[in-house]
Amino acid sequence: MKKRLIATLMLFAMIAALVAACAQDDSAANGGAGANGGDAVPAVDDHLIVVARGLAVNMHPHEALDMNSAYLLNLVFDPLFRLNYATMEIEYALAESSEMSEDATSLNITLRPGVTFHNGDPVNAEVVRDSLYHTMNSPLVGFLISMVDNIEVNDELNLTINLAAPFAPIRRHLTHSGTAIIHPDTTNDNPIGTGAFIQESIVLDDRVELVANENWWGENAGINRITWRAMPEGTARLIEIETGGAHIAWDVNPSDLPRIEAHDNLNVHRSSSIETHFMAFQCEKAPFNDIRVRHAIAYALDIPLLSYTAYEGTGSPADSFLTPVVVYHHSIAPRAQNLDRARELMAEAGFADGFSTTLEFNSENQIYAQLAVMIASMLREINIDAEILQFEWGAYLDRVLAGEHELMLLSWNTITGDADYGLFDTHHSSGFPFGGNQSFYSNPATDALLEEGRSTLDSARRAEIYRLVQEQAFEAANILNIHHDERLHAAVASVRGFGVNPTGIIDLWNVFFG
Amino acid sequence: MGDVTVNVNNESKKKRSQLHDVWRRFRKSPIAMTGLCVVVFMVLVALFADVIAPSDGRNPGYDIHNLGNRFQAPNAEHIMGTDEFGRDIFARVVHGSRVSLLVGFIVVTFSMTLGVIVGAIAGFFGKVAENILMRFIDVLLSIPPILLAISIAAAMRPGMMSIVLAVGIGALPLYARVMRASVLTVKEQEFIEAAYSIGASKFRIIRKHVLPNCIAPIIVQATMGLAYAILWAAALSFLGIGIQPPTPEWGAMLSEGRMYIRDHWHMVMFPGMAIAIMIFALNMMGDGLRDAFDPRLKK
Amino acid sequence: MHKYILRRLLMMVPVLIGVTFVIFTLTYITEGDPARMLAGIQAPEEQVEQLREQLGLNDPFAVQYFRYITNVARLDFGTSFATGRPVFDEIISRFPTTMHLTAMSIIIAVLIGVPLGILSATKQYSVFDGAATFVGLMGISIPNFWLSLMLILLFGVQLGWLPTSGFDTPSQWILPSFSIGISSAAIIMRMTRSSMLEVLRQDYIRTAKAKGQKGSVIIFRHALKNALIPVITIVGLEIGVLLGGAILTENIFSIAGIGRFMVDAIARRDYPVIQGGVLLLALTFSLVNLIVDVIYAYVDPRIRSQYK
Amino acid sequence: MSDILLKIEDLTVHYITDDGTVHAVNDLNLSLNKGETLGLVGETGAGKTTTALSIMGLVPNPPGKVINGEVEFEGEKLFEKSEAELRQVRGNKISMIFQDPMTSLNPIMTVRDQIAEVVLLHENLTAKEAKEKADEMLLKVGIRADRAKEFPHQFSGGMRQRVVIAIALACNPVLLIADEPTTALDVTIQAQVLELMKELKKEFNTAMVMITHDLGIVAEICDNVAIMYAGSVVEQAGKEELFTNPKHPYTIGLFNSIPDIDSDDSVLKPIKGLMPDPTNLPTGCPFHPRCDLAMPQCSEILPKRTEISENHYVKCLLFDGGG
Repeated sequence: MKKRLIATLMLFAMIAALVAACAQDDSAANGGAGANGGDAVPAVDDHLIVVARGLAVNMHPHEALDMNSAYLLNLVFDPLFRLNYATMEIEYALAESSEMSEDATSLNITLRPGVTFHNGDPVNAEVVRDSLYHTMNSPLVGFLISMVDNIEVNDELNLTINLAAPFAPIRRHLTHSGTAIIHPDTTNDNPIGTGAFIQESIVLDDRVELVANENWWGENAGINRITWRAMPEGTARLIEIETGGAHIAWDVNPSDLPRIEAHDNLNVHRSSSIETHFMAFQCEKAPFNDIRVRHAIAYALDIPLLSYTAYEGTGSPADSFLTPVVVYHHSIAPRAQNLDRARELMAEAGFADGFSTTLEFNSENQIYAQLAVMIASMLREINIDAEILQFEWGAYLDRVLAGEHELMLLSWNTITGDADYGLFDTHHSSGFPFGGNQSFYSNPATDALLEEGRSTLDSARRAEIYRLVQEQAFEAANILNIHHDERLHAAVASVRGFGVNPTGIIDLWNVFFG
Repeated sequence: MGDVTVNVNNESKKKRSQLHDVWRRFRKSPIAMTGLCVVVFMVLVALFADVIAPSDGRNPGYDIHNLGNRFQAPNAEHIMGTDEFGRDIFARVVHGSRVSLLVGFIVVTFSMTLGVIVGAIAGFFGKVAENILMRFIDVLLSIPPILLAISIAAAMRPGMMSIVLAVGIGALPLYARVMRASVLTVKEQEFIEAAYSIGASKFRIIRKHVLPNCIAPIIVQATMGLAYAILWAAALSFLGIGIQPPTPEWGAMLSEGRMYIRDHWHMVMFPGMAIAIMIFALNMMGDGLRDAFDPRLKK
Repeated sequence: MHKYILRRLLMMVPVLIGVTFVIFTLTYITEGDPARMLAGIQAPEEQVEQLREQLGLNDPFAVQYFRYITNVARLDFGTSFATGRPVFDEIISRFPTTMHLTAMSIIIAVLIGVPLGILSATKQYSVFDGAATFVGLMGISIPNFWLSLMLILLFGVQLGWLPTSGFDTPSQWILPSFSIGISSAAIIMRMTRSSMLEVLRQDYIRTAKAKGQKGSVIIFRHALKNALIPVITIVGLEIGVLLGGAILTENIFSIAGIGRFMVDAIARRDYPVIQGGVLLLALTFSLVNLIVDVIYAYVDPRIRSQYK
Repeated sequence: MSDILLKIEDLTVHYITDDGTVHAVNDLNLSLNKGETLGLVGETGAGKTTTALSIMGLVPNPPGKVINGEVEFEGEKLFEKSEAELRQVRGNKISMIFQDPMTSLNPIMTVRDQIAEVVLLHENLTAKEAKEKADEMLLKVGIRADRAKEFPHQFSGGMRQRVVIAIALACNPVLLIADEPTTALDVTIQAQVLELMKELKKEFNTAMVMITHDLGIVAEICDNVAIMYAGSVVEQAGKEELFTNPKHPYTIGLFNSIPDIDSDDSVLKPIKGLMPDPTNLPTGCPFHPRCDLAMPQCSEILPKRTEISENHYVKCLLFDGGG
């Protein structure tokens, strides 16, 4: 009898606890689960809710290099130039006009008049100069404009950037958020830019609230407020817009595409990307210093199959180190899988019985784990035993820069959209051990072409140069290009004007509800 | 994982027949016997993994790709379905038992050996040694084990060794504490005094009298510790810092399947169940062992 | 008692110094150069070197460690490599979320574990007891990261009842709290049961019966209070376990707490954050243990008298 | 109205365990008059404590089970009472002192509260009055009132047993069952506690069942004696009668195994063999394997209780002639 009493009491306590937990749930602002099936969250007062991988690591544009930061910095800060999301051509941002000297050693810039920072301070040539110097002195982003020698202020709105050596794609480098113009008082906690949105508040690791900048020089299509929430899991982000917790899911998993497409109220927004995933050989190490081994491995891999399987049919098999949207991209079809040819080459190189090696990548990239498993399986066909090793990014960088790797997976973002940024650091012999040439590739002919390419303004000549470089790289097979990425975002149907930049950036001021 | 009942009642007096008694009591508990049977079954599966899921000549049994056959739901041919490469999940779960058990055994051996030594020294010699050692154990205990494990794993080349150290160091305090507590209890008992009185040396006393009398709680702890080790190894692999692919590890399989959880639930269901069943069985066995060693609790 | 608490607080100092030493050593020997990670793969070496100098990474181990310890002694935990914010601010702003999650979980664990444990002990050998024992064992055997996934799959995806990420609103509390609270509930239940059984066998329970006392009063007044003493220890230990468990859970449920931050910090080699975070968690853990011991003494007069 | 306070008839109690059925008490018969003290004597495992618990209705169930028999107290059959009615008896009319004072007190309640608890249960008093009564009882057992707020661990074993006695006597019971109350105490303390019990028994005019294995204690405070062996009373008589004229071979054996200072005979004559395993009692008279006078039929026939002289009962085939 007493036991029943106890049991009743306990049950009551548990129910009470649960009820307490569920009470006043509905008063909550966001995140409540809506009905299953995904009624879109209504747009209240043009308030856009975005779920993305994360928040900016640092809201000081000169102290961050990660993509999460780049997305948000693009909304709060303006650089001098921007890339058009559709054409990848250069557009003017804070600069109103510009002129490059014929020898490609100096750039005259005229600033857009009447622009003010979020706190009302005016933007003038002096502020821009100081901001660019600040970039140059930043250990993080300084490399972007390390070719700048000095900057002269001509008058209130005019300045001249003098380069130490001819550098044709300088304007493209000035599109990077690392070169965005800052107010001198800018800090991580208090970002003062000129951008379309103003950071209102932040809950670390959780959300940022942005409000539209009424005095922005550009055109805001109709977003008053943005809530940018961090949600590291792709699946979770998708569930969030399905259940009505947000309007845009920034980056969704390729495997979720069919689900989004089948959903009445959700749209997929796809765009080409500037990112290429590749496998590199450590070409200074035996046996990969033998071109026959590299070719054998190239023939052993089925690149289209790798690309298709790992990326679920999104993007495309890589036909160059540069993606098709990058200027001066030149398409060369990958070698078709040919195991007989591969075994022949292995035998010629003296490895008929194969060898053991390692295949390394950064553990944070789950898709690389899939690529690696498939590559290892394909290599077994020519008796190569590749041990898969995943490293955390930090450890991985250490190994790769020290040249301790043998086979490695990595990707490259040609963030300026110009072949120079894509090919120079990765294929010039000055690019190793530090600088991006992780295959330790060295070819004097390529070096000469790359040097000529960045100092030439003539685009026909540049196209020729970069075609040759891409052909030489294909022949050397120091890098096996696997996949050109595709940007995948999902949004509820009422979100219009959604244009994705190949760099991954979305200019959210173009978005409106319709 | 947390509940460790230290118990060294009068184990000392009658030893031989006691093992028999323990087994008799153990055998009587249906829960303990179920646990033992499942564990034995898992060990057999691990031993005969290559027979159950054989290699195709070039590829090991757990890594036979069939890209035309991806994401199959469980069916007659693939009773647990297939994964993103069309590999048979059953084969991977079977081979995974080998990895989990191996990791578990090495971790337990490693942390038990160290823990027993630390605990014995602390318990038996007391004073300065105890203070230093137990403060060190306190230090380890006050760092969340998962953070400790991640930090250790980050410091090393990934693989078996890093898992063993990462999990093993986290588990060390459990053994040290149990050992110290038992040594302290045993030390107080009269037969130790008797041994001193007939002039036995300290090390002889530790070896001949103290250690044998601490075996029961350590065995129980080791059984539970095996479960602990397998769980943590899986957790680390789940975070992507454990055993490297394509070697099948249950935690890693979970982590891979996580991306496809909405459409292909079988990819997370079966490896997860394998972990749960394995740990469940070990815990049942551990419970049974504890009750068998300490009948007082049962009666 | 005050003296005892003071002594315990003092004893924490060497332990915490030990913690900083262990973590400092680990981060020091870990591969991965924070400066290089911040600067990226293509940054020239001179630039990275400049960054290293700026972050103080070029000093010898002893110098770095000593500098860290003296700064901590002045309550200066340094600034994050990645965000440039003071580590103290970074951690304190995320700590309440983690504590909230931990508190919710432990409340759930106690609310489920203790009553079930008592019931199961008072009905020893009944079907209920058997079932509770079985379920309890299962509770401690299911990996909570798997349980999380399954709960998400069931309640978030299939049924659509509960949100699967975040931790702002009560409905968001449920899944994460349960998924880590369940195993603690099972452990607490097992402990309560065995402790209760032990107490119910005690002679003083027979004395109470011989007085003519009612069964329910005996269970609550005589047995429960005695039985809960070891349960308090387990609850204290479980708070530590849950704090650790929150690290995985925060990652799975996208909760902006200290656990997720720490995992990111380890991945980024943000040394000051790693050290500060571990230090804070260790401090919390030690304080919880101290509180448990104080409660212990409060409940058990035998122990109280030892502390005088 | 008869003087009989307690009468136990044919009581049989078994413990049913995994290892077999323990025949703890078998066909036990016993009676006790008001105000009288009965010594219940036997070796460890003879079933004395189980008998006491049966009277209290506190045989742990499971595994214990009363198979057969009757306990009559003040003319009422206890086994027919409900649990609630039994609670009215326990601690009130019948109370019990347990063997080990170190464990019979709740470690986390003050001794005052533990005494007050029983007072509150059975007497119509306020909490305050109950506490006063508790202090009064403490004084009676020789503990200063200012220690009432202390906890059991602050007392020595002898003092704790005094507290237990205070609890037992707090409601002025008609019957006090003392289960080896002094076994766990030092010899000097034993004497003090026994003296105290004797005094209080006189003061409260309580009947008492003194369970012991110590014939010395019996000689000191008992009026009647019952000798138990393997779960049943083999001989019951007045103290004088039993000490001078023991009949049952087991009783005789017990007396022979006590050293006698007056005798020159330095060799003790212990009873040969051991108590039988209660899960597996011998057939017939359970004592026959150890009995010097065993006859062939002893292993077959269970002897009946026989009154061989007034108030002297024996359970042995040697005296079972008239049966």
